[in-house]
Amino acid sequence: MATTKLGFIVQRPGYKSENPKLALTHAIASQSVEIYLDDEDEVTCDVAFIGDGVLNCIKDQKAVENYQLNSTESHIKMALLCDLNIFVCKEDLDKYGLTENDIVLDANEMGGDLEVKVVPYEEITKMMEEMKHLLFF
Amino acid sequence: MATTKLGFIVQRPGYKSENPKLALTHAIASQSVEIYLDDEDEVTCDVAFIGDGVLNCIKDQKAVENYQLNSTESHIKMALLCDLNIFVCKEDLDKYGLTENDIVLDANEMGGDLEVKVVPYEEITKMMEEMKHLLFF
Amino acid sequence: MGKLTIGCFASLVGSTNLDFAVKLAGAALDKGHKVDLWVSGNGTMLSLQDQRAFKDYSYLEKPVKELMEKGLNVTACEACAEARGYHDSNTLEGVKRFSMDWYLGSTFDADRVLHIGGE
Amino acid sequence: MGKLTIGCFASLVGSTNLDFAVKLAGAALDKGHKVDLWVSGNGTMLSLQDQRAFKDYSYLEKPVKELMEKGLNVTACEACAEARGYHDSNTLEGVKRFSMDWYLGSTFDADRVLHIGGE
Amino acid sequence: MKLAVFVSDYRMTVDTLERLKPEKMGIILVQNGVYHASVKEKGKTSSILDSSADLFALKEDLETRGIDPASIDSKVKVVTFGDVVDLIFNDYEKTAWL
Amino acid sequence: MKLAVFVSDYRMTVDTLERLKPEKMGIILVQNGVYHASVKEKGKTSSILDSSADLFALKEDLETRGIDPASIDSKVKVVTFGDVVDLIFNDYEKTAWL
Repeated sequence: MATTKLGFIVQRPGYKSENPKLALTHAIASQSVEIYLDDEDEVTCDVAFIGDGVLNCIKDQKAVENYQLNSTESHIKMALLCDLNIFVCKEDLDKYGLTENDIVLDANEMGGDLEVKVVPYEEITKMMEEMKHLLFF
Repeated sequence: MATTKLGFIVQRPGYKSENPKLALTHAIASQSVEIYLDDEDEVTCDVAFIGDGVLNCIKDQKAVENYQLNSTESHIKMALLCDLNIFVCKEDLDKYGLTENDIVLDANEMGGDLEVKVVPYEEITKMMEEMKHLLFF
Repeated sequence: MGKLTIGCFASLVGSTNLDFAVKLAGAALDKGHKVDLWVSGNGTMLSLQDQRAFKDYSYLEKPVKELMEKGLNVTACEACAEARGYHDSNTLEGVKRFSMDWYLGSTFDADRVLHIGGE
Repeated sequence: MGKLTIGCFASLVGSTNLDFAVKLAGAALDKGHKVDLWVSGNGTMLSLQDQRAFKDYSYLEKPVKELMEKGLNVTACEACAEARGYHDSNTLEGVKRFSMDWYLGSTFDADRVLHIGGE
Repeated sequence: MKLAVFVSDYRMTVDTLERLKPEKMGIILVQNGVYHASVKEKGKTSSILDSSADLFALKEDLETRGIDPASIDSKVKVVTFGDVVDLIFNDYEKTAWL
Repeated sequence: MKLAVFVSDYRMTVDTLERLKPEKMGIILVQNGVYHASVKEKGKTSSILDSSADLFALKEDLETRGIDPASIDSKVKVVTFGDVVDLIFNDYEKTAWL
């Protein structure tokens, strides 16, 4: 039994390119990766939003209403439902004057338990050290 | 008889996106636009390189050798052969320490007469004022 | 009422460049303007038929068809399309394919041109 | 000898992102490494068959075919492809299509992963 | 010249905007450009808001990003796609998408 | 961690590079990132060249842009695609494409 840990780092705002959304959909795909692996092997994904990437986390995104497109917000909630670790850099939120009130924090209304972790950048550095591979978006 | 003047402004370096190249190929297409117009009507295109866009003009681009792709340099020469006005912002060349020695200046070897015009930004502003429509790349 | 020519070059499905162009075209048609839409570069992906609708991706085939019924004129750059493997046989019905000079021709009598380049 | 998994997401024909991925894959194969190439987002345009070769556009169909003969494993994101109108029936021969979990599966035993995201 | 400039990015990679000096200018913030109307960095608003141009931001693109149109900087007028069409045709002669 | 960072743009829209503090870092300049190795603005070289990381630039991408590999800053080593493969496998453990 082995585990390969992947760290997804989202450093840009959403909607300009698909990448922030694809970061989340790919991370969520870790839920079904076992079809390609031996029994008990697994791939886990942690996701961190840093820099302008934290703008992806602002809540109440009306992307379906305006562009008939699932919002990045909904993908973050889906990732929480799948029990993925979602980190948001505290220094970057501070830089923008954003608080936990302004961002997606949980998927409670969908029955999720896990919450977004607002952490100092140092913790995200630590996460990056622990991962086997890094994927920057 | 009427003329519509278009100003193409290239403000980014090439190869990352197709846009600087497409600016030139679209401008060159003014040579055959008459099939869509009445007799003696025409569309003319001036092209200006400003900001980081001047990096497109550096000569000896080996894009065919390395990527089997026509270079932006070859498109600039083609535009000169078609007698298009090509402006390059002098202040921006100066900023990069580039001189007329470093950039594509003419298409003499292909039989072209026209030369690239290295001009102060003010002249490019004047060109923009004179055009009916502007297309920024 | 005037004529608006929109050119859309940069195009990322999932970005909103093509979405923006299509929505602006719709708003202009609603106000009685004539609209030409030229797609070049990666923008030509708008012209491929039979795109599947997922909520995770921009799905413009339907709105474009509806706008073409209202008079929207859509033309794709033929070379840009061919280079990507988009041929006459798999082009969305109603979308035309011409050389780049078509775009310039469209600007000739356009009152306004919005060229969406960028990156 | 190791295994390299390359993921290419941003992809502009005429940019050099996909070109870069393909050339790096070739260099790694030449050195005896195993290479998986995952294309997602607009990168899936690599998977469409019958792209026409022009000197003005990146033409990767030929080099990709040659590298697949040397063992390159190319898989396109199925949903990203379908959303763009790229279906099983018009996929370049030899290119596989799977869900996103394939990419993660490929990283499991990869010695190195190069994820080309960007914009 | 009367110029409507579209700004679609938050981090701009070109310096064209500050070099354009038309007689009349409108800046229309769209896509990720709308962050200029709402986001402060270290308490400071975007330098675009210091421009003497008329400023607009697209309602649909604000909402898509979770930004309440009522909350943005008072210098910026919220507009719809229909308003953008009117701006282009009635208030300006040329456009620039940077 | 030993990290190979790929820089593919000249105007970077992210501040990640300066925040990465791995034990060992290599910066591989590719695509428009190669301008960092050659272009000076107002006489000043790119701040990337001040980094303590090992610096590399891809030969093919220099040449494509008309830059003579022999002319670039002496801090930067010119590499081929094959060299990049070796760097990834032999000198670093993880990669980051910014």
